[in-house]
Amino acid sequence: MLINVPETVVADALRGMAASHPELTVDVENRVVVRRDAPVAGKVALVSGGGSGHEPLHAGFVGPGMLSAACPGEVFTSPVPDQMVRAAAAVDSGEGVLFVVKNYTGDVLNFEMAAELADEEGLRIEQVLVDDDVAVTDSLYTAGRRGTGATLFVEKIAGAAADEGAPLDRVAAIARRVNESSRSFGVALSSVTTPAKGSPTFDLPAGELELGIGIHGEPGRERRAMMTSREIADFAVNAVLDDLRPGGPVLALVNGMGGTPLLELYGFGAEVHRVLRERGVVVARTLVGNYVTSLDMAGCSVTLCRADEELVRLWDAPVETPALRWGR
Amino acid sequence: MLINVPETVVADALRGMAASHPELTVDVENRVVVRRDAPVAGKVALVSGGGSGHEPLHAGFVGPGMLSAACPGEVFTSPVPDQMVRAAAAVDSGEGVLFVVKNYTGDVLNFEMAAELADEEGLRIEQVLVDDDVAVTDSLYTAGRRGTGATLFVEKIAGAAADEGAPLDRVAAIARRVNESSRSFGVALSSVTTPAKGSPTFDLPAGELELGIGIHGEPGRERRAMMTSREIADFAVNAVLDDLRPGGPVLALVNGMGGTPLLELYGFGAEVHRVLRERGVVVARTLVGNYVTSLDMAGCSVTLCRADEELVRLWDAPVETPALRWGR
Amino acid sequence: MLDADFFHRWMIAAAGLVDRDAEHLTELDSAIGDADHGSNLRRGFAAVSAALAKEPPQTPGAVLSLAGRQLISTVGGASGPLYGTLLRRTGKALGGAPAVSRADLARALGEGVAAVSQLGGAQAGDKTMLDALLPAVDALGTSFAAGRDAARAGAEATVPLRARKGRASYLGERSVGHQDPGATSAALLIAALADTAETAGGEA
Amino acid sequence: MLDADFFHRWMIAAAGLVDRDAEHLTELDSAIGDADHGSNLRRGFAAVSAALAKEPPQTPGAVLSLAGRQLISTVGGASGPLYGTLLRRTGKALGGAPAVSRADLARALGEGVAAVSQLGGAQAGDKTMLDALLPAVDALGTSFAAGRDAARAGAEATVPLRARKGRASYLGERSVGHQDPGATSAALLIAALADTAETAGGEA
Ligand SMILES: Nc1ncnc2c1ncn2[C@@H]1O[C@H](COP(=O)(O)OP(=O)(O)O)[C@@H](O)[C@H]1O
Ligand SMILES: Nc1ncnc2c1ncn2[C@@H]1O[C@H](COP(=O)(O)OP(=O)(O)O)[C@@H](O)[C@H]1O
Ligand SMILES: [Mg+2]
Ligand SMILES: [Mg+2]
Ligand SMILES: [Mg+2]
Ligand SMILES: [Mg+2]
Repeated sequence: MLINVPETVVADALRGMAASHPELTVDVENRVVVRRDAPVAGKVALVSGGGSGHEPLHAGFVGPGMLSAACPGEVFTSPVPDQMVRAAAAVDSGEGVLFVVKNYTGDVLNFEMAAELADEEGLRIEQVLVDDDVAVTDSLYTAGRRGTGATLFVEKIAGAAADEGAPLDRVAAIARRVNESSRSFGVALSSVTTPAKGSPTFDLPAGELELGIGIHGEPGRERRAMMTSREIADFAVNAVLDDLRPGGPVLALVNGMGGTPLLELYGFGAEVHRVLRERGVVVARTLVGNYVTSLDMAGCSVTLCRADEELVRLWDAPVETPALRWGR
Repeated sequence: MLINVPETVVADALRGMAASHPELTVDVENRVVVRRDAPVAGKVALVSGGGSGHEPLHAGFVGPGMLSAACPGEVFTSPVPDQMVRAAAAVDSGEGVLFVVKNYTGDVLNFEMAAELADEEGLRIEQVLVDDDVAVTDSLYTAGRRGTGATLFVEKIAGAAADEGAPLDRVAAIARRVNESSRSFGVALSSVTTPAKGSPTFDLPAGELELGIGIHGEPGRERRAMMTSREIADFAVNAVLDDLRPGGPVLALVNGMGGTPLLELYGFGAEVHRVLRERGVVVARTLVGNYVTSLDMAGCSVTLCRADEELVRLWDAPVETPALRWGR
Repeated sequence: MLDADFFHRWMIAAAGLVDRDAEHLTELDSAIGDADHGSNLRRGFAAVSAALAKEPPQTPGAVLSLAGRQLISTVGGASGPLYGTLLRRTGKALGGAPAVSRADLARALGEGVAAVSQLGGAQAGDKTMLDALLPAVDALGTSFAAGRDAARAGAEATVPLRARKGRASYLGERSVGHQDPGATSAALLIAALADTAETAGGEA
Repeated sequence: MLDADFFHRWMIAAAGLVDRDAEHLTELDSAIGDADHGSNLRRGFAAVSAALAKEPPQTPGAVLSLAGRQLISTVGGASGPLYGTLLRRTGKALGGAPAVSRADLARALGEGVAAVSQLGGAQAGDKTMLDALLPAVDALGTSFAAGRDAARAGAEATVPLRARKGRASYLGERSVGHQDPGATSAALLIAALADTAETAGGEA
């Protein structure tokens, strides 16, 4: 691993972000990344955060048109409430703050505590829970569906709504709508190695893959003999479509888990488009790349979001962050 | 690997690019990626290309402000002359075409043949050779320094010059100046697995690294026991500085080889900045990310470019490609 | 009676056991979770030790409240808020008394455990830290040693269970056959309590 | 005398040997290069076979010229232009004759090899395909079999050399101790020639 010691990886990365992104204010000690011009008068602020190891999520999405601030936790460990409260205080312009929370027990509990504390400090807080992973059954017998690729859609689109000047309840409502309209499915072709453990979290022999994995190196729902890109696309896209049942066009995220070369990911993207075409689903916009990652894990995920005109317009709206930039 | 069969990886990836980038014209059969609005009247065109497996280089750099077209070869194999001639014909507006060629025997010979053929077809062609890798001694006893990270600087800055309307000789001169002002050094923490071979190109036990590697899975100049991020930055930056001897500010590329998580890469970026500070070198701009990669190889490279005001201005100029976007 | 110093030493002992077993906890967490439970708790209890050393609180309740706040501020993940709440609520239930009995502690810990169940929504048998904590609270009514044994037995009894809360629940059937990391660390916390009591000289 | 059909069969035989040994060539290339030489040549010679089948050229020179053009258009890398130039120049040197002698071929191949040296700037002893081709040209003056042996010996003799051209030169001293992939494939090309001559019935 390209590290000094496991204990400092997050702080080291934040120092690196500080050195290369003058457009961000990076508080290395307190682990908060804020867009430099925050608070932005008259605009609702968005704060997200989660365990590190998923870069560019979340800190790479801080900037005009997306997040106001991000709180990186330790690797694969949700941040602590102090970070979120500090971030909220730094970005609130008086219009209130939306917390974007991925549905993991740790994230949910820590953001919940933060929301209570921020409330006591007089901040207006709304929360949106992202839970898009169809590999997890959403039942009383689980912690509910995980939050994965849809986080990018939620942060981008709600960020655009905030940028347009929408009030807090409306930004929160759009964020929830994006989440409800999104589903994901992920596949691992290798395990993941965290700095703390230093060896793969699970054993995955070459020639096998894990279907239905999350982004924390948890094993998936099922192990199988290696499949082709074509077969994986069939499996993943069908899993998403069977749950999502879109009636119209979709936004598509063809996401790499970190260790899969972009060459392979684009090839996989072609297969994703093929399945969608076969199932009669029109793709309004596609994004291909490593956006919601799991350190060095090889693999990919597919996220689809039912997209009406408003969502497409907000998706196309300008964004200017380290990892996502377009529009003018 | 996330592939169908090794024989179709490049075509599959191009189909994926076609599906997700409506702003590009992708000729999958002939393997040419062209910006949709080419040829752009009154502007010099830039064509680059090389083996696949280095994505987003080069096709991810096609668009306004950078390349006019890219020719992807087989994995780690330079493209053939037919591709380059076709690309040049597609993008030439009458102002001439600059070939950006990385210094590898294969690339040099194929681009040379292409230049001759294009010349016969009446196109005006200039070539710039990128050779920035200080790990290779530039002597009669080698093929000369390899072209690696500096390719990004050359393509971005020469692309900006062309975008401003500079004539061919001037665009070529700037491209050469950028190359002469740039040096790189790379380190591998793992080997690389090509689709054709299916197993690692060289054996690199955990706990060892290769210093002075290129981007094709060739072993490096020297194998060592694993070093910390801090030690690697000391070694790589000093190797570059000792050869480059900048008298003023530099542009810095902290590049991931593909398999190293962005979290680690940013931490490495912090160490690169520390060494530069210690050596009294001012960094005008930094770019951190996986830009000139070697499939799934873990590792990193550092490229520095002596940057005068003109180069910084051209670096900051707007660019709008799949992998690099900024300005307005 | 157990005074502030006793509770202080309990926390130090817990930090010691967590530090000793951190790799093991992470190993358990890599089988059915995300391989961070050991480093999470090591970081948290190191912060607890440091905070207690800086300004030692004067009552049992204050010791546990401070420890709980430290865990919440430094651990993150699921275990941070849960263990933090456990200690804060237990401390709150102990009130301002300068010393408390084992029975007081068992009662207060019962409140703390109930708060964990309420916060995280888990029940006995869901394969979480509660499966060690719930039997421990009952057994602490008898003796510290009984509490330790019950907690360990509870942790071991999580092996055949299918997880219904936390990250391990994503695995469904594949979570069966592995011991829960949180239940295992909870057993360490109770073992540290019994160790402290034994060092203090017999049953307090 | 060797007619167009003989040259056609030579190319098919070369394609066969390259296909058979592709993994080996790639293995050699992974030690001191980038692990693509086998797949490069397999792709190229498959295209040569296909093109020759489509419209079989009528003279030895035309066969080699077409084969060379196919290699240039389909191989890429260093070996594409070099092998392409080798065959095109050899074909050009053979001119329009409907049949040629072994001596004619040896002379023409000598011109092709010289063109390779000029294009790539390599000399004997630089650990490249030239180290098999140069001795083969000389020995072909004697017999096809001698050519084959000389090419193979030349390829094997690259093992102790330090590479001075191509990708292997980046390795410096570390290139020593490995057989050059291009010299190895060049020996296959000459072996295919000798095989074709033998199948055609003795020395032509
Ligand atoms: N809802 C819950 N109620 C009680 N305990 C829980 C709950 N969810 C998780 N846990 C406990 O937390 C442990 C995992 O802690 P840790 O690994 O530190 O956090 P994370 O799962 O966020 O990585 C589990 O082994 C389990 O005992
Ligand atoms: N300048 C040169 N002159 C002659 N032969 C060369 C030269 N450079 C490389 N070669 C030959 O090409 C072979 C490598 O071919 P190949 O692997 O297909 O191309 P690449 O090196 O571009 O990957 C080497 O083993 C060597 O024999
Ligand atoms: Mg965790
Ligand atoms: Mg090659
Ligand atoms: Mg965990
Ligand atoms: Mg090669």
